[in-house]
Amino acid sequence: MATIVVEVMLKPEILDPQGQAVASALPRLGFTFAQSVRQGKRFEITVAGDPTPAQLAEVEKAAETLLSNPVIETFVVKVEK
Amino acid sequence: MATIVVEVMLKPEILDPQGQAVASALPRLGFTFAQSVRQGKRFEITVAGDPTPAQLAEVEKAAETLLSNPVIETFVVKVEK
Amino acid sequence: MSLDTVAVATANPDALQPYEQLGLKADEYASIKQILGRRPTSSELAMYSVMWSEHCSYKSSKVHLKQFGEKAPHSDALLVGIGENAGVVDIGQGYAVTFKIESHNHPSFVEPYQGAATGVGGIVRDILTMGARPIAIMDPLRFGLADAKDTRRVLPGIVSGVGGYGNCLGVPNIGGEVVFDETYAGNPLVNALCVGVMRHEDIKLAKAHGTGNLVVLFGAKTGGDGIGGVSVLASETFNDAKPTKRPSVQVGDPFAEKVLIECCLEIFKADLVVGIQDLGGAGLSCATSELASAGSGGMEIQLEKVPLRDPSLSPEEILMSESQERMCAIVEPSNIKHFMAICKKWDVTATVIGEVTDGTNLHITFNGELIVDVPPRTVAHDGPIYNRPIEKPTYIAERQSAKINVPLPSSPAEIKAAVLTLVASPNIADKSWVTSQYDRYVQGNSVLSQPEDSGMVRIDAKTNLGVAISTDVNARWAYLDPYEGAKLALLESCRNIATTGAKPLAVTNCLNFGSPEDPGVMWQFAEAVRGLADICLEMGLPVTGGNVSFYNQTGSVAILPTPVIGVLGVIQDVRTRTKMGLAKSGLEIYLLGRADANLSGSEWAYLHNEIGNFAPKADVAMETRLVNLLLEGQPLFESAHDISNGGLAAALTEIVLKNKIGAEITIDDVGVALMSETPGQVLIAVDPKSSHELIALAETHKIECRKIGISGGDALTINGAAIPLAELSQAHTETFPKLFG
Amino acid sequence: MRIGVVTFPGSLDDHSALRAIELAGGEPVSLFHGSTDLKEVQAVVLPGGFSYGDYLRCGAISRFSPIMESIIIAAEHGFPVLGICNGFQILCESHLLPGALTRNSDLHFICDDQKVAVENIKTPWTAGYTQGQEIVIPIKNGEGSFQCSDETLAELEAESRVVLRYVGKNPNGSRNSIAGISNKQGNVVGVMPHPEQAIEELTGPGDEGLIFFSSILKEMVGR
Ligand SMILES: Nc1ncnc2c1ncn2[C@@H]1O[C@H](COP(=O)(O)OP(=O)(O)O)[C@@H](O)[C@H]1O
Ligand SMILES: [Mg+2]
Repeated sequence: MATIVVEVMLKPEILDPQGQAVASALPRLGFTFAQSVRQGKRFEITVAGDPTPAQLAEVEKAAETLLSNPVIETFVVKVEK
Repeated sequence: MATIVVEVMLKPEILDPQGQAVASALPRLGFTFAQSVRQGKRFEITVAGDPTPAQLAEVEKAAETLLSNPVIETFVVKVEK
Repeated sequence: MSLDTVAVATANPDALQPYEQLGLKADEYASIKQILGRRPTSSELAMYSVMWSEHCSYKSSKVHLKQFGEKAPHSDALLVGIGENAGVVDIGQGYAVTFKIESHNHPSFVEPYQGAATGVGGIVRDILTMGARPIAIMDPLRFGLADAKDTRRVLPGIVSGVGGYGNCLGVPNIGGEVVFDETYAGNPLVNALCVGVMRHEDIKLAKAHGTGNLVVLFGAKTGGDGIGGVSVLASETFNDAKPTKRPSVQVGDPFAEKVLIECCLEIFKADLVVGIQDLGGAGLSCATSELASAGSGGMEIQLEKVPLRDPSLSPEEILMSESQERMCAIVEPSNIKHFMAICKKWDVTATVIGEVTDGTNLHITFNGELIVDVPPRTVAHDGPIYNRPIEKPTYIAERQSAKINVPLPSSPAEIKAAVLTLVASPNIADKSWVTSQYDRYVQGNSVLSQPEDSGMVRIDAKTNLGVAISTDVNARWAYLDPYEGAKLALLESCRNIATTGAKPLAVTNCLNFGSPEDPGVMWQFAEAVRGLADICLEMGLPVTGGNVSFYNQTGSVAILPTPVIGVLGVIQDVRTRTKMGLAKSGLEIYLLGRADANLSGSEWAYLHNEIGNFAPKADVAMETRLVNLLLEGQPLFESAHDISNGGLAAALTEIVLKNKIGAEITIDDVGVALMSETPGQVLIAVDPKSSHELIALAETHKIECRKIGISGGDALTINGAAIPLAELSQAHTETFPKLFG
Repeated sequence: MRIGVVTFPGSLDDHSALRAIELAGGEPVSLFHGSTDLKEVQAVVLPGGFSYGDYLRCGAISRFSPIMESIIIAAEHGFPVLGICNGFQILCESHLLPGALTRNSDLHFICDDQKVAVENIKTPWTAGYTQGQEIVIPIKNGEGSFQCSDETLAELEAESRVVLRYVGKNPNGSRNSIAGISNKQGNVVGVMPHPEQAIEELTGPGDEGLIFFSSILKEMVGR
């Protein structure tokens, strides 16, 4: 069993109201480390056994069609453990 | 400039309707790889320069108090170059 | 990086400019040169190109729209007419109401959620700009076939976008439409209507008056949204060919808009602005040129002061950016501190970016260099005007000679089957899958909302004054006959308003059509506008504003001509409103009006792949009498429901399912009676004690009035065909969940 | 009787809550999130809405506002607090109430007339109802699914702290169909449905929500 992770983020040029809300809340709570914050999604997909290249290609396709909206988002596929 | 990433996931025992919706949409689209899917959040925080240990401790604190809700979520802090 | 300044433009008169890529014709470019006496700078070119676009300049529609002024009926209620961000009408007791409908069609096809969301955001800002608190939203929507794959992408996205933005804003959604037709595949229509209310003295206009007054930009920071086309300037003018990344989609931030609303309302209350304009299409170019040209003309803007979300924006792009949730106000210097304090309270970014001058031109500088020097009127109002070729399309004659053959039910078994089929069809089916995603309760004043005939909101909790709004059009009638179709749409809207107990007062419209470069489409448009102007004059209702959306077509196939008409009505006491659902057993059910055998444009014909030949003719005299009857008879009515899409069959289904109280109906010529959509019919339920009064009233107003049944039981029974409510309800309600999950 | 209603940036149902208090016969007092001043109110309502856009998690940012500092301290000393919808979410985020509100199981915003049973009439906000009374009030939220650990759930049930429970179909996947809960002492109550939108027949599904507001006024007279 392994976990394939798909990370989906808004393209950098797209407005991210959620990230903005966090970025402006942080200093109000005394946290000053952030120059900017972007918020995205993380999908953890459990697959049986070690992911095969074919499976990973499938995940890429799923990430492109279902998990992300290519009009406004980008994604990365990673295998964990 | 570096990016600190905070990954927030629902605790395994908490119902995740979004992950479930993805899990049941995948086979409808012909994707059969997933045994289960969980959906979480990913925050990319841009900081000036290399993050110091003090800064990372701050981020941990922010993750615990603001970015996640410990009642239902867990989080991980990572540094990405 | 070298700036294309006025000095540079003067020194290099022959530099090549990408005017065609920006959508300008050669003669349009030439006339800009003539206006300025030189070639435009790239910033000026950007401004002219977008302000002279179809969307902003109404260049193809203007010659037709002017009928709304020429044929305008006299109206004491009209406080602000066409030309401002939205029209304003007087509803009495010192209240003024502003309302307008706009389209956001194409962006909603590209990215349904954000397209619809920013459409709602835009119309709400238009209403806010007038000085009003937004109090209600409606969303007339059109989609391709319900079971088409792309509709499954587009519809849920649009619905959650409308809801996502409106719900977060706290403006109740009280009505709209969901209509399917194959011509809308690839061209979904997202029209959004907003209503706002204010006191008469609080009306604000988009005018920049008073030398020395400050120009303040406030709200969200400016990003690269909506400037796709203009990026060409950056690469053409400066030779470093690398085009920067610009968003293809605008993202809405409803929270930013919510605080902007509260911030503006507090600013209005303190009377701190001389003029105000929202930033919508064409962004700062539009706001500054419109404010200046409506005022004395002179304005000076320091563009580098504009707060940016994306620091890489060029001056041309800053001018063009259509970033959402921004406003531009003219503020006297003595009020600026107070203004800024209110912005700070609401955490709204506000920046003085310039001032009103005593000159005649709009001057825009960037780090001290003059990049724009134009008479603002030439940008905002003196755009090109086209008298586009018009030609009656050949399909009209083809349709008119077509024989249509639609089977009509007559036996009980046929009646039951026909009703169940009809009410399950996507156009007639229950829409609560859509409407339950919209907050209809927020603000606490929603008296009526979907699925009632009109939405109704209380304006004053003490006096119970209220307004009702309805939007309508049967686009198939508009297709068969755009002139009659537009008239019928307005009449239907009026009937809906009157059915709930309100008196029609004013009109807005959103004219959705195909390409104006197609003479046939232009004919449809011209006919629809002529029809609307005529009917408004005949009904004595002013058009207070509206919107035109062209180019809704795929290849050479245009959408059905879709002139969505919104009518606003006033009700003195909202407690007297009439609902549609049968309230109890034992009520007598009457039918006002009578169906004829013309099924053209009806849903029943559509289900048999027929569209028909002739649209019904609008009978203004009869409809006026009907409206008067409805308003006078209101105290008698236990319930009332207009008959439109789906005819009597759909209307009966709706009134029995609302409160799950059945009815026993007997009617002659049952097939036509059930399925024809002949305008001018209304279902009324009255207590038997009041029936003679109703009949007498109908006689007075010369409206046909027949008793067709009685309420009660747990079935809808029509001429012996008993349809259990549970079965009827299942057919009516399961369509949307099945289609869209 | 002064009852406060807090306006956070993005609050939407604050005006309706103020009006409900007035209709019930109380003196509504508007409170602003940016101040710690409770203006001598005797109870406070955290209204519905989308404070801070609900962007991070519903209520997550509002919870840190200055007014909440005062409310948290007061609530721990028995001060009555009612959180409605977003207000309930803020109370959970503040840990004044256990559990959390998460995405509705069908992932849609739901606006509907909802039947709920009042299962705890010992709170100052529900004392005017009868035990088990079924009322219809609107729900309108996207994240109203109540979730908590098994222990918390057992504790809530054992201590009869479930204030409202959905009747009929569970609309959003809430555990045990929970629509509202209270803290141990009962002074802090959070409900997902909107009693303040059911205060008159004309504009709501009915007027059965008004009793929340008349209850608190009656309870406070006794103190
Ligand atoms: N179909 C129409 N009927 C009446 N008025 C219209 C119509 N289309 C546009 N208008 C009016 O013309 C004016 C156009 O101004 P503009 O500021 O360009 O509108 P918008 O805010 O929609 O871009 C507005 O007052 C608008 O109400
Ligand atoms: Mg406008």
